[in-house]
Amino acid sequence: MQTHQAKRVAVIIEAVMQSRLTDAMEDAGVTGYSILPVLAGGGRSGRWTREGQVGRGQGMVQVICIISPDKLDDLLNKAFAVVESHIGVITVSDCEVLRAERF
Amino acid sequence: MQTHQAKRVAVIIEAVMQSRLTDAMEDAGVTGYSILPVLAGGGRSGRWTREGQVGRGQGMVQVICIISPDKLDDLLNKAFAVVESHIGVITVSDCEVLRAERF
Amino acid sequence: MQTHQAKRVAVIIEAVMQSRLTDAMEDAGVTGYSILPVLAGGGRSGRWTREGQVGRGQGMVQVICIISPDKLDDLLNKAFAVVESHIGVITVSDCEVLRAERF
Amino acid sequence: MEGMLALAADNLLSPIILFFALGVAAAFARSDLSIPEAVAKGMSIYLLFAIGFKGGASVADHGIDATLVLSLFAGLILSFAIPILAFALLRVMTGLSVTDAAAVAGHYGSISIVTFVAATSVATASGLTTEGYMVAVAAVMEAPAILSALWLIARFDKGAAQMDGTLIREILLNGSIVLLVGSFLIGCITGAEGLDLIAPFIVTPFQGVLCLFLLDMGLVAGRGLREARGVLKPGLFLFGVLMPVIGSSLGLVAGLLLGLSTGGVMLFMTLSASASYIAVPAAMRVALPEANPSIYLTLSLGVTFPFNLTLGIPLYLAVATALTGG
Amino acid sequence: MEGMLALAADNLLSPIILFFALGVAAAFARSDLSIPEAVAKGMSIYLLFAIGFKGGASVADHGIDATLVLSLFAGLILSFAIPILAFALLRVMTGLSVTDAAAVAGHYGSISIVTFVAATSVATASGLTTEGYMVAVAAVMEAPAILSALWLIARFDKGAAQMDGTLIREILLNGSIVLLVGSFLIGCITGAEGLDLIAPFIVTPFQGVLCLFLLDMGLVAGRGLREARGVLKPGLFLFGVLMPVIGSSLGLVAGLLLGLSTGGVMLFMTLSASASYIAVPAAMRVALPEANPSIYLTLSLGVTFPFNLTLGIPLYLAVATALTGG
Amino acid sequence: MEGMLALAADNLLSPIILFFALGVAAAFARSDLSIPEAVAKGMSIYLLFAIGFKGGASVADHGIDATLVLSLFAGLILSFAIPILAFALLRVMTGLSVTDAAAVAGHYGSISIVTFVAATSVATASGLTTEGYMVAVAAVMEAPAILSALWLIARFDKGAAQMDGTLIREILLNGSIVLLVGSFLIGCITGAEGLDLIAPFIVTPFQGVLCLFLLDMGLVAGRGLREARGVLKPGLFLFGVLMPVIGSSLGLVAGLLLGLSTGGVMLFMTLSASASYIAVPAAMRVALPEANPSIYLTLSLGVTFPFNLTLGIPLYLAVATALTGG
Ligand SMILES: Nc1ncnc2c1ncn2[C@@H]1O[C@H](COP(=O)(O)O)[C@@H](O)[C@H]1O
Ligand SMILES: Nc1ncnc2c1ncn2[C@@H]1O[C@H](COP(=O)(O)O)[C@@H](O)[C@H]1O
Ligand SMILES: Nc1ncnc2c1ncn2[C@@H]1O[C@H](COP(=O)(O)O)[C@@H](O)[C@H]1O
Ligand code: NA
Ligand code: NA
Ligand code: NA
Repeated sequence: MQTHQAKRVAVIIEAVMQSRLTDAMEDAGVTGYSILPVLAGGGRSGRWTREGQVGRGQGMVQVICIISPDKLDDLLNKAFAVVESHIGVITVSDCEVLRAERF
Repeated sequence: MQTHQAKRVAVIIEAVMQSRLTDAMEDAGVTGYSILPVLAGGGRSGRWTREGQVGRGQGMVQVICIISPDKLDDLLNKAFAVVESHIGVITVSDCEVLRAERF
Repeated sequence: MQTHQAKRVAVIIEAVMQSRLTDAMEDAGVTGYSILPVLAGGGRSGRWTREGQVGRGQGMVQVICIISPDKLDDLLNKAFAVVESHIGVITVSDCEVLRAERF
Repeated sequence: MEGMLALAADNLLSPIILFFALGVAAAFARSDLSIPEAVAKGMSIYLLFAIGFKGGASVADHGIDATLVLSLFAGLILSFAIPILAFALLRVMTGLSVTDAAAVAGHYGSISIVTFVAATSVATASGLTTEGYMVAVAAVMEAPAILSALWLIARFDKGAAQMDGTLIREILLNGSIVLLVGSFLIGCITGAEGLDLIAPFIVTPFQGVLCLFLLDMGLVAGRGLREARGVLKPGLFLFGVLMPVIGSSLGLVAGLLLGLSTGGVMLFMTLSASASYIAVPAAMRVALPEANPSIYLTLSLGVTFPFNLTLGIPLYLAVATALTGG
Repeated sequence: MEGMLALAADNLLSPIILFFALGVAAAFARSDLSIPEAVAKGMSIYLLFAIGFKGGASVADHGIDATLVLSLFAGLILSFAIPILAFALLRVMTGLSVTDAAAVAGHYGSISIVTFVAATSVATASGLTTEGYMVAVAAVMEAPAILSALWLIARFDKGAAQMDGTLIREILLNGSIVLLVGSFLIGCITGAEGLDLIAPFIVTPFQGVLCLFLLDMGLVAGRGLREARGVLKPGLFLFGVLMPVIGSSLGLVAGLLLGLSTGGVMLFMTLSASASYIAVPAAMRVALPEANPSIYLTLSLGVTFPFNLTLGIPLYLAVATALTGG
Repeated sequence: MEGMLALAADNLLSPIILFFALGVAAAFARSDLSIPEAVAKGMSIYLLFAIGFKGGASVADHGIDATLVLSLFAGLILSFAIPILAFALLRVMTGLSVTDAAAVAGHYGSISIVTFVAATSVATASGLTTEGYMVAVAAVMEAPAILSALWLIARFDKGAAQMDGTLIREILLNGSIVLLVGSFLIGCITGAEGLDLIAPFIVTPFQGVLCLFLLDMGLVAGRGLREARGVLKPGLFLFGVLMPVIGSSLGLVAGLLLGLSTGGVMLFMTLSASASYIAVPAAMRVALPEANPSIYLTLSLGVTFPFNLTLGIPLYLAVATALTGG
């Protein structure tokens, strides 16, 4: 089946920063993004879990964005500006997509 | 450690289409799949979130399937037949797996 | 934007084994990991879903870990020791990260 | 008339409506107030469980009669018929495509269970008793409208709809239908005794849960309206308030012909006037993916639901009272 | 005997059983009716919280006596012993491997808290009072059976089980044990006063929540049975209905020796007859990954639980009544 | 004094405190007992909904007066002022950086709604009536403290804080503020009539839900304390128990000047003494990412909350009673 090169950007970011990140992404002209829940995690700032949590202060989400390679740099710059001073992880990997016209 | 080439197919699809997609995948002879929740997202048809939603009409899930490369094309064809007329994203990326005999 | 090579290890493992796996990962000196929920799935041992489930006996989670390539082998060995006798899937894929110093 | 205005007035100040308004306001102000999906689903399960069981228990109380069967049948007919009327209206009143019009039409033939519950509360508050089996009528009216919508597509836009056996099963065995009918039957079987057993769970706290649920609906409706600003053209909006009135008049005729009580007539009007926002949208996404969901969701949840809740229900009550001389 | 049939009959028509049946039916019909995981967990937390607290409060009421301690001890013994009996039975009655047999056996030594709750409701409905500390006995019986199962493995299939300190801690500090025991102790401490304070939450709505919870259990059990069609061989099925009867007779002996009330004896029989489907399966996945979960889940949730709910409990009640002359 | 000790004693044995202790114990023992996030959120929504509505209904009952407005104003001032005091204290008592000190300070100017609820229960249990509008005061005190904290940063550590319009909106339209104020207003509008309607949901089961919610808070607090062992230096710990006492004295002065009832004074003391662990931490993560969350979370949820719950509230009650001669 005919597929096309694309980039998969996955950002694990604090839940409180989610809307700021997605706004930045829309700035960068992404055609879409999806937000996945993260239940728990561990890192240099210790372990955490969402179990029994009421507040939004603790916890991360994963924002996934599939984009065409030419938009990558702009997206990374805009996304990084949001994440920079916060904890979180930005990864980029190659992938192939169907229906390239959508990205 | 000894690893083997495989393909990681990730389909972000409407929740209402989930069972149809997994049926199609089993048709294509995949040995397994996993379904991850998607909390919210944005795209050409606007933003959405599952927060406070009762109905299944709105919202997506992510179906992940690790398969051996030789099964990829058949899977893509069968999966695409389901997604074709619907919103959603199909991505394929390379990965390595342990216990190759399972895929 | 300046990015660096890294590995993305994704382990789909039974929920009951989660803490054992993350302990093993910390043994292997990972700097962090994130745990994502899995709603449902299917495999050689049949289909399952978390819907309406009270017990932890059935169901999987996905543990994601971004590490620098040099730590990969140690991690895989330690992780595999946990997963070996259990159902589950370990995949490794290439990715690029910002802020390499964190991994 | 005056009585009706008074009724409308203090209906507007009832807790459930004020909590719905609070939700809409919070959504417009982009507050992060939100109710977890699992809790919202839990509340809707509670509501279906409670009204189903109570309806069944009251049937066990008053016994089954011919009117019950005829009412179910009338509900079936209305659910099939209303979409066709709605479709025609949409084609003349709005610029909607055949697909969008059919999708919207399907929602109006089906029902909104919360609107039904709200109407029941108003009826009870006005000292009216209602036929317990109206719950079963509600269940019966959920699905047929979807089939009508798909038929409209097949008729006017060859082969656009994607229909298969699985879909039919999904439509007929939809979770809310199964729970509503199941609880109704269990209520019938266990009767007053069963009701006494669980009344402290399904009767006394009911109104409070309903308030929280309407807060959630307000949040969802408000968010939808904010997202879909562009969609809501005057013609569509007009349809959203006109259609329930037309629907209710069909329900009125049915109720009168069946010789239902004042409360029963009012509930029949409400069912016919209300539009689905749970079962039908899901079915439409499967069968009519090209139809624009923000149109039917905004209309049914953002326009028709609040209209029925605030003005519709008192209107239907007033009319039913007048015409049944109740 | 007749009385017992009558009892069994209207037990079969009790709301909780009908809702369980509704769930099973919905699952078989592949309806999309489902209760969110978080809501299901919330309900089970509520049930443990409520029965633990009520049990403790009633102990505070009646005071602690030697029988309490002896009952706990008896529960401990039974939980250790029953798996060995079950294992032997499985090896002769079924073709299960040592691993599968041991895994299944562990479930039958442990208990199902919902079965216990259902039995308590039946007892209360029949005007029996029960010893409040039976809740503590239930808690005590949860874990030991798991250790027996692992011992069986070590004994008959060298080194197959994966046992470590962490696992022991997980088994003994299992969430449901901690909540049940904790609520029980708090009930003991705060007594009648504490109970008055929260009775409107844990007493009056209890039966209603139980109905919803059984609906959920029916959905899960039905789904499991559908998935595991192949697994349920006649021999296994027979074991699933025979083992509870055998277990209950051991509970009967213990209850009589302890000189418990009729209700107490019946509850002891129920505990010994019931099989775990929450704590034990989780432990087995960790310790015996090769054991096939669909065997023990189907047996305990799909066969033994419904058997106890429908026929077992009335039987245990009848026997206990007869033999205690209560 | 004696009376106070007695009060403190049976306060310590109240179900809510025992369930909090159970949660902490379970977390320390690393039991897997946990309450799903959705259920925990659902309970906190329930609590805000219930106390907001009850407060409003009682205002509708007693009418609005000048004291109400003055109390809101006093709350505003205290919420702005307390962080500055706390900041100074932290700088002298502990080695915290400006950023960490400001972040912690913000928490103490804001409030903990559960502490407020617990104090209300104690007041009611001691036969005191409290001004219904104290709920509104609680709402007013939530946000200003955050602005103070950010001002402290701007003042002492130029430009460290990341402040923008979005953040201000998020702070002021925080979900819990909107729900609390909204329910309060709806309570005011619908008054006694509305309260009668939903009392079986928000009044009678309230204490039971509160127990479960405190179990959850105990689990979260215990987990936090376990994770943050290192963080809790003696100086910090001392601050965590000293600051509420200081805060309460400011609340005392305000309450006396306002001429509130004994119960009202006690609640004002409690509000000033309590520290936020929901709204403020979230705001701090956005505005002060460099501040170490385990410091302010451990202090507010792990030290000050339990202190207020166990010793603080009885103390505030005793002092309020003595000084109002109530
Ligand atoms: N290497 C990693 N792989 C996956 N998730 C990570 C990684 N590092 C950090 N995270 C996530 O980001 C959170 C904060 O990380 P940290 O700033 O290192 O404490 C962690 O709790 C994890 O949820
Ligand atoms: N490029 C993308 N990356 C990740 N998720 C996407 C992307 N495009 C669409 N989605 C998801 O698919 C949904 C529908 O997309 P659309 O059809 O563009 O409205 C969105 O709401 C997202 O959840
Ligand atoms: N190829 C696969 N891709 C994604 N998830 C899988 C795959 N194989 C197994 N899984 C997950 O692991 C679980 C157990 O797999 P199995 O041992 O094959 O029954 C399945 O139910 C899925 O959730
Ligand atoms: Na209708
Ligand atoms: Na047993
Ligand atoms: Na304060």
